[in-house]
Amino acid sequence: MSSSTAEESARSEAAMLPSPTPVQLINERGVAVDNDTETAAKYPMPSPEALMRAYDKLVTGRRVNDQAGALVRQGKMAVYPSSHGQEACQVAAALCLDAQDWLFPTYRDTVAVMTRDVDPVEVMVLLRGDWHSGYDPIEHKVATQSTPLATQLLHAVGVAHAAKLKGEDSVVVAMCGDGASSEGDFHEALNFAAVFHVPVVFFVQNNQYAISVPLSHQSVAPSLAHKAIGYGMPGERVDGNDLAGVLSVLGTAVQRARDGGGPTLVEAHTYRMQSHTNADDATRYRTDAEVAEWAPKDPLVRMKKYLTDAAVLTDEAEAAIGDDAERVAATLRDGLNSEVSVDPDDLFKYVYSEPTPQLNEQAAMLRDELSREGE
Amino acid sequence: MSSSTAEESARSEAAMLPSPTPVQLINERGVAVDNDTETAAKYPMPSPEALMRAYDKLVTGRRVNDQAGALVRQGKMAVYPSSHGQEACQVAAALCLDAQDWLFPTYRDTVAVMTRDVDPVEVMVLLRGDWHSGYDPIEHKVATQSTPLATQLLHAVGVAHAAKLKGEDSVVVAMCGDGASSEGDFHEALNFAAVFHVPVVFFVQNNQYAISVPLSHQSVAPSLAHKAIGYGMPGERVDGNDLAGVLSVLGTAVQRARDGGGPTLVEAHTYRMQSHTNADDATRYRTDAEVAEWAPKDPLVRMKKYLTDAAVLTDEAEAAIGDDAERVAATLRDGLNSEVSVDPDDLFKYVYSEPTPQLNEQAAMLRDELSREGE
Amino acid sequence: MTSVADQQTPAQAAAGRVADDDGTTTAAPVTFGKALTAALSDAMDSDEGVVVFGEDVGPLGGVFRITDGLTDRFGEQRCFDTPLAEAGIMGMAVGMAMNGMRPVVEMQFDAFAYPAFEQVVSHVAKMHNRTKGKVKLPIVIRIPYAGGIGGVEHHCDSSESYYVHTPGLTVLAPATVADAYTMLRDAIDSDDPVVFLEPKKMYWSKDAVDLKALETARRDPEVASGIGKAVVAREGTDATLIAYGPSVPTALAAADVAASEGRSLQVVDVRSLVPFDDETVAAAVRTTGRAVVIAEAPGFASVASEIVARVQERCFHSLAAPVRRVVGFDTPFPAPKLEHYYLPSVDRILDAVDDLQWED
Amino acid sequence: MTSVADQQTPAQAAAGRVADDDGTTTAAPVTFGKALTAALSDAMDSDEGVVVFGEDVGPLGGVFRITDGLTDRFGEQRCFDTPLAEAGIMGMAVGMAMNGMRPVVEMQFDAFAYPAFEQVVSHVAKMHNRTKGKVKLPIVIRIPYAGGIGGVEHHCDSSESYYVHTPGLTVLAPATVADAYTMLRDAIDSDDPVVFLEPKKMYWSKDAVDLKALETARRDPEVASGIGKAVVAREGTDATLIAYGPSVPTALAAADVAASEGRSLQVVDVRSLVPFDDETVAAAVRTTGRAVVIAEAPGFASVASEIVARVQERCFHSLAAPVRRVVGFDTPFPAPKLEHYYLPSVDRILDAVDDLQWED
Ligand SMILES: Cc1ncc(C[n+]2csc(CCOP(=O)(O)OP(=O)(O)O)c2C)c(N)n1
Ligand SMILES: Cc1ncc(C[n+]2csc(CCOP(=O)(O)OP(=O)(O)O)c2C)c(N)n1
Ligand SMILES: [Mg+2]
Ligand SMILES: [Mg+2]
Repeated sequence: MSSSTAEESARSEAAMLPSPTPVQLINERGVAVDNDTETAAKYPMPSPEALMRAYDKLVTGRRVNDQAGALVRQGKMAVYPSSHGQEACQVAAALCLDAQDWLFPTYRDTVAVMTRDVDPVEVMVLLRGDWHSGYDPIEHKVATQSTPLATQLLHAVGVAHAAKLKGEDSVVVAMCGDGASSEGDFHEALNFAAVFHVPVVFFVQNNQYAISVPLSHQSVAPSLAHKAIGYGMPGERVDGNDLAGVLSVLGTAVQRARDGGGPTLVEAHTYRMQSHTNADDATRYRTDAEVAEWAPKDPLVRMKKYLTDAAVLTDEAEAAIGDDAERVAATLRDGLNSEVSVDPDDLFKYVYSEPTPQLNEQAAMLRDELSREGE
Repeated sequence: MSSSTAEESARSEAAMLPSPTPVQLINERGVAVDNDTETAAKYPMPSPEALMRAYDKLVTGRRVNDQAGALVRQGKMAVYPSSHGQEACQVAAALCLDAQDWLFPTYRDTVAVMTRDVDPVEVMVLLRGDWHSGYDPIEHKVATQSTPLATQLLHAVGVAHAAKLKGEDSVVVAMCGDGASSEGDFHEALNFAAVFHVPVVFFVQNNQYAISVPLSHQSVAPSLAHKAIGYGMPGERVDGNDLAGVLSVLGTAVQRARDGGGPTLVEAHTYRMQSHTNADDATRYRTDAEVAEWAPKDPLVRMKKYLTDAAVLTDEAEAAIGDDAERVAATLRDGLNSEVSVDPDDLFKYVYSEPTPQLNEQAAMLRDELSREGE
Repeated sequence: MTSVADQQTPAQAAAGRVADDDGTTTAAPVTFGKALTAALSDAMDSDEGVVVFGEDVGPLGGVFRITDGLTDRFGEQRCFDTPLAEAGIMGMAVGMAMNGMRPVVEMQFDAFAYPAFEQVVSHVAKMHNRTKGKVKLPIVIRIPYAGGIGGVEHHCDSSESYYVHTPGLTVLAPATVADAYTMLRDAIDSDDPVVFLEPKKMYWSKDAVDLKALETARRDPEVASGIGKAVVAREGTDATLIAYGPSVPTALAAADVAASEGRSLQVVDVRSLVPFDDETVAAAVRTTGRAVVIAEAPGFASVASEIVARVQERCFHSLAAPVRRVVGFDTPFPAPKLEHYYLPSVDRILDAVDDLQWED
Repeated sequence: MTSVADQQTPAQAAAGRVADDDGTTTAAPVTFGKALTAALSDAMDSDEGVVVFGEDVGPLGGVFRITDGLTDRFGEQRCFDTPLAEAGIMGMAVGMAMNGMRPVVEMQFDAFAYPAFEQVVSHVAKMHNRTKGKVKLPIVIRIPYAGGIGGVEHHCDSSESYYVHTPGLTVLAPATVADAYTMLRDAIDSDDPVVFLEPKKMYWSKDAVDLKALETARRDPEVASGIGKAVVAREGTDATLIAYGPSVPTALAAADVAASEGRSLQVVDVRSLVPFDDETVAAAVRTTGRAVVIAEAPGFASVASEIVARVQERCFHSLAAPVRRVVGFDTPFPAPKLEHYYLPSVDRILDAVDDLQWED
């Protein structure tokens, strides 16, 4: 082979392989990282305003996780998969989007959904058990929180593909976990996105576990971001507890998609600080020591330190941000403490645009039954 | 990041990425390629004996493809997906294996199955329509030729996994096409193989088409072999029309697997010279000019040239090889010209180890029906 | 019987009109396959949001040529090939529908829709319900199904039972050229996801149908969608044969033979498996008091089981004999040389009719 | 009735023996879940080829803790976690079975088995037939299924109808602690692939069963496998309730209430959906002349449809009324707060029984 072909191929490979280590803009001590010029140019530090706005959401996100946990313990909610420790990813996934963009979240991405200004109580409809989903996905351009793993990535590709065909200027962020990256749908979604060259950013929160299964049993690849080259798209990895880093890396990928540059795979290295859900017992499969190692990497602590040191975050601002968080927590408490009534007729109403004769018969039977029971 | 980590990561990346261009040992003009020492060491030229043995099978393979095509035209066989043009891959896939090893072929890999000494007429049972498969997969360690794309790759991983658990010294070669690499099962198979570190060689015959769909609509990755790094295994690409190259690359991968080195992904660049099957019409989606470009790359022509120039292939040997091929073709003709009778009872016999009462009832009904019809 | 006879399809209505206009039916014979192609083409013409995609549906026109010419006519953006991955096709369809399009996807063969099963069951079927109708998924899933073409394994499954059992899916199984056209148009017009089952052995069957007239007839707001409507395909008084898709011609042939033997068999073409037309089916069976359900799929827990269950629930006191089934054996679909043993045949249907306790 | 009463399960036989030995049943209460764990453990003990794998089945012991302790006891090679991919799990099981092992795989929840559907339908079910028995696939697919635990969407599907309709699969649905043990052992011993359905709401239900005695009883060659055998779970004379899995306790409770109201209801626990025990079921219905089939799955084209169809085919002249169904609505499984409207209840069963035309 000619050396120019070899060089070209090496260059295109390099463009798709992730950085040798996860991108980081602010380190664990809350200090800005002195990145090389190339990295700094590709992943610029967000503006102080952007960071402050994001920090506000970060604090609210943590508060939502805590509040939801409490509501589960009080029996107001059936189950809550907490994103405690992953809030930087949650917040950035929503904030990197414009109004015309779409978000495809999973069951764990409640905070991301709320960060996109979906009503917190509507979000909780699913976890309270009133219905399978509570908000309007079309209005908010936020898909239902997906439970069947990785399936939503294909929906995201479809939305992006339709947007492209219709000439819309929308970008789609599709979220999933490290475990979900093993599913066939992950593969098909990334490949479709690359082949159709559609504006999707795949955002994998690698929180090191799929319920009890550690990453090492999920993949032996150098990183999950190394999967990207196999589809012909760039892959990048970022410190998922560094809000500035995640904002920047996602921002760059979203901009690239918006500019017609096609899809990107972003892997955030983070950690699920709590059990998979309240129904899980993480002590069965990991040590407290391991969890403790991640505590100092907390996304809030480091962001607070950085913003305080930069004199952007004042005591006053911090108080206001705390108030914001408390307001959301209060909304959640109020919403979940008030009883909602469910309507048995709803069982039949939405299966099709119009109920079939069979469903009408079944609805009538149930109504008759309930009327005889005096319900 | 420290420069040593960066170097290490670059080294491990380099070990998993394929060569910048497909490996080739004998070029299109039948001349040995002067590879760099690293490549030459990794992929040595097979011995003249090995090449002669393989060439014999190559000639037979081509003859089988031609004969099968004729039998289809004569109505003796329902359908035949020809591997004309891909015989180097077919032959190498079988010859790289030892007796204790397994082969997982697809519908197109009839020649590979025969090269592993499965009776040609038994192989054709499927395509003649007598039954869904005609040979004993356990006896030959050759799985049934898989129709549902990519599904067999997982079976291959399972066989290898069991072999590893039982301490067997077996390697599994699992075949699929370029199109099949888009299926979710491809992804899951490669990932399982890597995570469980089992002795499988995934062998993708990239013949540029999935029925009518060209590779460019299937993948925009630098190559299919670039998918390997996303699973943490080495990927390699080879000129699939270069029998010596395929033998060598597969041989190296099989040896690596046998030595406990885990799985490898090998992509062979080749071309489907004929329509997908006799039922297909390739002129609807590709030009004659494109096909013509591949004609001079034919695996037989170049191998014959090389072996003749090396004075290994004499006229006498060539004649003997031709006789071998004719013998197989005659076996096929005889086998397919003799009528086989099918037994309606077979419909019910093999659904379970023992027919259920329901199946016995149904079999009795059919027997009764047939006896009344005087069949 | 009028209530049954009144259930006309738009197809029948249109065909009638054509015949009325000039006294005779002058339409040229058209194949089932070409009627489908015309339906796709007309639907793409009438609604920009309709997009067609799948494996080999572009330049090749599909392995059965049903999408023949669509890429030429509407461009690569409206009819295109995808990478080879059925879950991918189905999942992408979900997203495109969420974003306002009306995807019509082709699964190349019945058994090759199985990789998409999770997408179909967990999303396509459930999204409308999950979102209380806020997200509509007007997706049509075209599936060439069933046997009779000597296909190899995995190419002949009758997979309808998997879909009809999944709430949220509309499942259509046309059996005539006219229905191929109108029901595919109905399916594309539906705001609900539709599994559209095409009996592959009938792709080449012909009927004198004026597709233009059908197209015009559909615009008449009086002509309702065929979804949810069975039809009496042949009148008869002694027993009712209930069939759909590839079994309808077999049932009609059996009725022909029976007629020559002095027995009058009614044939109901179910057409719409979900929603099911209980009214037409039950009314038909009540007139004869005897019924045989015919289907190619393995009988166990199938559409045929459901029809038997529904008929006995609704017509119990009209029944002179148990409802019989002539269905596929509970075996995998056999290899080509054995399929004639497997498929419901005229003789097997007549045997079942003979068994309907006429002496009682 | 003797023919019906004779159909004893090995479990009953064993339980009987325990009771006989010391006059009373002294076994400590054991949960359905623990009986399953014991079955896995005993099977792994008795056959080295038995391997257990799936998602979270290793150190965690499965989300329902059914595989609790197996990795500790048998090592990571015998009970292990896989990457998160159900088709992967199923496809790997096929290969391991081809190479001489007996894989027992866990699908974490019903709806999460759908990604493996193609592997199940196109390979697991068909390999034995495809190879004329040369390749056997002794695979057990454990699926926690059905509702009653207030689970969110995708965690409560009753997916049995998909599997029973697929020839080549044995489908078991135990409803008692003793059957949980013996039928899982039967499943693992079977040379055919078995879909083993575990009603998740019953994991914590207890019964005084001596698992050791069951283990011993199984070694008696006289005690046959429970596969293909229904049992009469309660004698009764007025009507027959036919149920399986999670509906069996509901049916028994309904029979209790009916008894207090003076109506004697017989309850048949189907247990083995495929193969189906026509003999026991038909014999039972013939004794009462009335039947109600109970199941949680949506009714359309379901196991319940099949049972209705079979019963009317076999017992037509013994039936005083149409066979009724009390089944899931034809809707997706509802959110937790609505599931009590959906699930077959004692009242709904009694309503159906009232409807069996007692006046006729
Ligand atoms: C198709 C499918 N299989 C299995 C499950 C059950 N399940 C729910 S969450 C989970 C682990 C997911 O891990 P990961 O993708 O890393 O996301 P995380 O929970 O860590 O956010 C599993 C196995 C599921 N929801 N969907
Ligand atoms: C799951 C599945 N989907 C679709 C098909 C139909 N089909 C048969 S061969 C083929 C193309 C396969 O292309 P490739 O993998 O490149 O193999 P090749 O035929 O070129 O050898 C398709 C789409 C199938 N067999 N299985
Ligand atoms: Mg995770
Ligand atoms: Mg190909």
